[in-house]
Amino acid sequence: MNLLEIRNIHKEYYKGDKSAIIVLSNINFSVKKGECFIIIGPNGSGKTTLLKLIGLLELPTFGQILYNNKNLINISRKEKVNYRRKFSFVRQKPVVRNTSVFNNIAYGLKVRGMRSIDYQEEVNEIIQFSGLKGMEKKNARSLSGGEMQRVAIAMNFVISPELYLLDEVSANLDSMNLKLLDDFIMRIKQDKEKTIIMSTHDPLEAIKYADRIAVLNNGQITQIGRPNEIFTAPKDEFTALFVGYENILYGLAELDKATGLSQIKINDLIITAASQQEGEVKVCIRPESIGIAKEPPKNTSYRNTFKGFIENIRELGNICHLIVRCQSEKFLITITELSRKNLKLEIDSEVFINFKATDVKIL
Amino acid sequence: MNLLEIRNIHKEYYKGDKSAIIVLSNINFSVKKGECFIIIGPNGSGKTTLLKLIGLLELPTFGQILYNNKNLINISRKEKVNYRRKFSFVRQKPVVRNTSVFNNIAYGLKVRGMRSIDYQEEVNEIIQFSGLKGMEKKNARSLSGGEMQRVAIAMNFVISPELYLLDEVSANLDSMNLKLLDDFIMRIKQDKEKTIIMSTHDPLEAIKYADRIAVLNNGQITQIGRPNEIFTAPKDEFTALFVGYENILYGLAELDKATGLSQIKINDLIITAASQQEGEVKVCIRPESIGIAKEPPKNTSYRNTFKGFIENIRELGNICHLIVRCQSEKFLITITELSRKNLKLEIDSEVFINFKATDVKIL
Amino acid sequence: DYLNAQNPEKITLATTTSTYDSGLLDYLLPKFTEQTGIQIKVLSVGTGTAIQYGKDGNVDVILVHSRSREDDFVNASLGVGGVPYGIYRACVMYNDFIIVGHESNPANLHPGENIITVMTKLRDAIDNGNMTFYSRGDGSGTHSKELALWNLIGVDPETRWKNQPDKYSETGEGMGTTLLITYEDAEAAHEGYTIIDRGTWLSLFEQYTTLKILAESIVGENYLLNPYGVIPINPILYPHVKYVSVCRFVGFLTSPYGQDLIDAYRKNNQVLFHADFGTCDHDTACTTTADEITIWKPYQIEFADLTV
Amino acid sequence: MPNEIIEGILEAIRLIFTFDPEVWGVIEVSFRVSLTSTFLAALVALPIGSFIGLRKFKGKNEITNLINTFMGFPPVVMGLLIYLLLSRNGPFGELGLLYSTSAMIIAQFLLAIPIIMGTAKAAIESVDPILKETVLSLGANERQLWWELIKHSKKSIIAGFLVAFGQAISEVGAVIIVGGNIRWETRTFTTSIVLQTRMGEFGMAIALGVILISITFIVNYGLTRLQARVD
Amino acid sequence: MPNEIIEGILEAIRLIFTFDPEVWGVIEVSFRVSLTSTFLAALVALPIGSFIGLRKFKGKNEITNLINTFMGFPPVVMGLLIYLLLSRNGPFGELGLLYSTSAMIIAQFLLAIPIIMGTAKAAIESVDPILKETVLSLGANERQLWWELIKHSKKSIIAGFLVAFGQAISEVGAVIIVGGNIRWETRTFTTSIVLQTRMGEFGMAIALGVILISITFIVNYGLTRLQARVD
Ligand SMILES: Nc1ncnc2c1ncn2[C@@H]1O[C@H](COP(=O)(O)OP(=O)(O)OP(=O)(O)O)[C@@H](O)[C@H]1O
Ligand SMILES: Nc1ncnc2c1ncn2[C@@H]1O[C@H](COP(=O)(O)OP(=O)(O)OP(=O)(O)O)[C@@H](O)[C@H]1O
Ligand SMILES: [Mg+2]
Ligand SMILES: [Mg+2]
Repeated sequence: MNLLEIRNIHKEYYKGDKSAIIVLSNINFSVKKGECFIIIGPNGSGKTTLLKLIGLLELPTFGQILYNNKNLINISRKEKVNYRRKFSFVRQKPVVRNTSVFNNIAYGLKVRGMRSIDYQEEVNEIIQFSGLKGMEKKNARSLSGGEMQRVAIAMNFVISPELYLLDEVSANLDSMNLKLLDDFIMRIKQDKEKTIIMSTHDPLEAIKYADRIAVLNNGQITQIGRPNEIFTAPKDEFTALFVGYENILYGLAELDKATGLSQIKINDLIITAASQQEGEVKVCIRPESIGIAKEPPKNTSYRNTFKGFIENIRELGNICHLIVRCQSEKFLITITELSRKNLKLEIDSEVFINFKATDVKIL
Repeated sequence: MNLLEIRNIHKEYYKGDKSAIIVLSNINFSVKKGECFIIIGPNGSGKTTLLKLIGLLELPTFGQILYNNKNLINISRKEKVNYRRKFSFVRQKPVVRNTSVFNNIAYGLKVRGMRSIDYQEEVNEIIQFSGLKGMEKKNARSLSGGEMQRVAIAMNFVISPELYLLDEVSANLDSMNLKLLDDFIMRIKQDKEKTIIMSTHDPLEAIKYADRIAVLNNGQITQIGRPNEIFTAPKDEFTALFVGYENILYGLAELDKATGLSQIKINDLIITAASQQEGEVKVCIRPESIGIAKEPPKNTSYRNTFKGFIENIRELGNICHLIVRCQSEKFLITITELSRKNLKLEIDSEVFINFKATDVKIL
Repeated sequence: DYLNAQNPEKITLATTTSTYDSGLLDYLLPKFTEQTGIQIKVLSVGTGTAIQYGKDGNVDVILVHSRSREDDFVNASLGVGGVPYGIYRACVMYNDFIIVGHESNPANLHPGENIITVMTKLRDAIDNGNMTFYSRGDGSGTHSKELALWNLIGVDPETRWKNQPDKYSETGEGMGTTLLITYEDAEAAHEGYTIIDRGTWLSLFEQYTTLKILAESIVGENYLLNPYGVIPINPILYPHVKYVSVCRFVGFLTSPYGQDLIDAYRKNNQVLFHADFGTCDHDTACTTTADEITIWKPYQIEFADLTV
Repeated sequence: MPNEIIEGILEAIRLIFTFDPEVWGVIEVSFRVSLTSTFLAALVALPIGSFIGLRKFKGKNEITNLINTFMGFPPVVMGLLIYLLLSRNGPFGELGLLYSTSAMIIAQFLLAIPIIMGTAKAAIESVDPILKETVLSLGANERQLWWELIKHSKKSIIAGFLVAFGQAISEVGAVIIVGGNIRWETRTFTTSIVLQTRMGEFGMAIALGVILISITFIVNYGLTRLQARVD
Repeated sequence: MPNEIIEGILEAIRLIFTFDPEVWGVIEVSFRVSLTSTFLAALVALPIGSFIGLRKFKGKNEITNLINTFMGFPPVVMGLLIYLLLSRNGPFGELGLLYSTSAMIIAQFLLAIPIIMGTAKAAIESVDPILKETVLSLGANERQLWWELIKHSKKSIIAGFLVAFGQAISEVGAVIIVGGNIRWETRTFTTSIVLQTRMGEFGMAIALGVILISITFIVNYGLTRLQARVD
């Protein structure tokens, strides 16, 4: 069943001279419970606006937003508050209230009527978890950009809403804090009762978390689909250019205790990866780092070597894209035109593809 | 000669209970005219604070800031304004004035006493250049996060200051706008009269632009040096973990018209890259994507194959780092322990390293 | 807080500023309270307001000086549905009006001149632009008196000097302020005149060194006299009025004791008011003297043993 | 004539330190009336004014305009209206409130309302809309949002309160009509000053003014300290 | 007795539409005096108040306190002080300004200053410090920064201006002492109302109040429109 359904949403803003700017038009999609739905799109495409509409912070010019089949447009103020309390909204540029970090984080619980003694523990836990320990008493306004972003995240995560609306949450975070955010998001994703709608302009982030991706451009959705559909088969040139290209495979990882490497079973293929992970995984291999040889390589560090056939060739100036089928899976590979000529690669040529275990990213 | 000299800067903030938080301590460095100096460090390390001090927006608790040998601490308000006018400061979370995009961008020129007719053209040009055409008349407050970031950049670049202070400017920007920012920064870097001090928590951005990098951690500078010094020889574990590892090489690129590929001469080595670039370049090859073989590969798509010797091996669990010397250059390569054992790699083993032209990043 | 002993009865008196500001009431009332235990709250306002307050039933008794309006106040046909606002009036005291001006005396007034001469000289000096006359212009007893004096020589200042404040200036203020304005006299180079009741003059004149009395009542002329009357509010109209207490107060004022107190009151060593209950012979319109004595006699008895 | 000013200041000191009962009574009445009325007005006007600032609705401009107009409501007229209502033959005559501090409180209460309302509204409106959105998205209901914004703009709101209090304590037109300037009962600083001025006692008037200002200073000092504390 | 109120409203309409010259004169004096004094006060107080809000310096708390206190400066006392200064034997007696609209403007000007100053200060202080930094880093000097912040907080500043104007137009204690309520010259709405009240002409007093409020409404309406335009 769909948790959220967006039907024919339009949003216009009015300039000083009363002329309209169409920010969103004809937006239709639905999100299932437990899904992680990611909206990607360039700057100004309308991501923030769309999230604000869902978060009931603005009204659409027209269209419907259904949550559990109830239309949220035109409900009373009181009902709106009730729905907002099922959601959380982490802003792109978070602002914090002029009070301590602790009080900021506790605020969501406080407004829900929880008493101080009841939320004390919970809030302290999330402070610990977000690495904000020791800053609880600091005024949140005096924090650094990244710290404030963490407070904003903690603030919204502590209320454990049904639906998380996350607007480019990773901006301002350094690599360690990205890891933290990752932990947070992964925690939520595991809980099948929780739903995430997230915006980003970073295609890699989208691949990493998305169950489904919607591509927003210029206020319109140009494509919706699973990450591999979008990244390996972009429908139009804009999407292709914007998302870049990635090989995305879904498989089951098993840890090989002896070597400390993961073996990922993807239909008929088994890929070796240097990360230590188990269970269902999403695997990403960059098209630039897959090598092609006419003969099976010997005595090399390439843990992954598969035989395949060239299914398709796309020429793009000095480089070209090859689609190579290795048993059940297709790989996109970028090589230089020069290599292609030297190797005399044509459609249906038999080739060996090589990539290193360290170059396999498990998301 | 040093344009800017930071001497023994300390900065403390006071909490509500009057206890001090030391945000920066014992900061010493100097920046030459024309240099691009980058401060990297995790969230909360003090980057923004340091830039604010240089931008004369806050006062250090003690220490000196010398600009052209003049100490900027304790100068009169009027002189401060004069110095601030030589600087620009793009904030991490930009705010804009409550007026049109055009007026926001023109503001810096206006306060410097330029008349409207004189700056009209200049401002329009930068609006064009920053892709803000058509939005000039919009209130800047109504822009999307990325658009606002662009306005903030344009706002500061139009005044063409001597010293650019850029605080995590790339946050919020999508790939296309990153390209735009890149154009901007490259333009400035070409002008040897202009100096940049920039903060980032993204190590790749630092490699890309930096002439020199300072690593800030916990309010202290732990290392200052050229990007390759820092990325290939981090002084402490913190820096190593934070920056990750990269192969950074400096060379001279030549475009091969026939193949459309660049040939980059790095001392005795010639590397082929898929990008079309000429002149002095910085080249970056990810340690994960360099393959190792015992024999020279034949009939493969690897455009770059060099013979070398293993100089050093560092074991790190299931993966290990190899330092391979190929003539004048050293390469850092990550492979799995398994590969190393299979290939029987030891110090001084002769190996062939392979990487694709598409995998060579020219920065 | 001497008044708040054992929750005594309180009555409210509305009076004109001249009786209050001169200090007379602060002198008289404690003596009344001492004798009867009745406290009096004083509202010191203009005659117009005092009368209005009485009509609205917001006070229990009024002490004012505007005879014609006082007569209207006790006139049944001008009351509410044939019921007058006040039933009985009593003459209490009087003082007189004087005309004061700067020493330069551009109107050239001389002592002993009769009122017609004085007013005519003033009129001519005003017309010639030699002086400014300051009128209170506030419908007060003093103002009515002034208009009546102009009327004696057939002048209506309202039309004659309309919108000419440099000639005829209406201050719209109380007596003290009008005197002050006359003294400051910004309009004409310190050549202002005004009419004032002697009580106010005597309590203020020391400060106004350049002002002096240029005309006053001469023997045989009643025009400048200023009688004060007291009227209890009609309890039929306003049942909350503490009529008995009020009557005791009127009895006090009109009793020989009260009358002696008034005559004995001095400010700056000057007599301010002259008691005239039962001897009100200076105004031919005062036809009530005999009635007053019959009505108030009984209430005066309780003060009979007292002496100043 | 400024020797009257010096005289007044000396007299002020004398009056305060000899604990002149009449002066202390006047102080008591003035502050009781002004503080009570301003606090009561704040109780009513702060919620309403900030609520108007919070919401968008039809006719908001007109209401804003009305509030602004009533900020300049002449106290004498207010005094008169209250007089007419409380007068014995008026609709609330039975209550017998005229010429009491209650009547004065009512008049000043009504005068303070538009001032506190207008400044609260303007203060709430100048809060960053992003803060508003953030608080809403954290699940605040309207009342909680409202409280947040109040806290956020307390500086301007306190400024409005101080203006209203200042206006009340220094107002004379209304209190003299409905209070009647009755000695020992409804006499305030201002009505007392008016009386002294009328009687030509400028020195005494100035003395009362000096005392009033000094006490106001102390009250404000307390409020400012409080403001700094809550910051 | 609220029939006096109805009577007053009818009388107000009659007076306005018969173009009663005296009433028009009163309107003219009232607005000339109040607008002039408030504008002049704004000219002085806005720069100073906002400047105090802008900078941090020693003794700022004390100054804040002083401003707050002077917000409640009793107009009667102000009137008295101005009277003493302008009176014949006062230091500025030679100027002959007493009982003129100039004297009234001076008194109201001084009364309006702390109000405008205090609200401007509070408004500037509640601007987001990040905006301040941004403007500074773009090279604004102090004057330019100041102007930016003024523009930013114009809502609250205009609210302060309206409070001051409202206070001025409805004030009576000071203008009556220094202006003297002289017919055809210095008589304003409020002094006129006081006079009518004293004469017991409550209907007329109410009529004048109604006219004053109506005109104030129109003036505010204009200002609000202006404010919307500059927004
Ligand atoms: N006004 C202030 N009062 C108190 N502490 C402050 C203040 N400003 C900054 N700090 C603290 O100083 C430290 C450094 O902050 P700064 O903003 O310089 O970090 P940063 O390196 O820019 O981090 P980020 O990458 O998150 O932007 C942080 O811990 C922050 O909480
Ligand atoms: N209040 C507003 N008034 C007018 N235009 C607006 C308003 N809010 C947003 N816009 C415009 O709507 C468009 C979409 O804005 P939005 O913030 O949704 O973009 P975004 O996809 O989130 O971009 P970014 O990646 O830069 O954050 C932008 O062009 C923006 O200028
Ligand atoms: Mg956005
Ligand atoms: Mg920062």
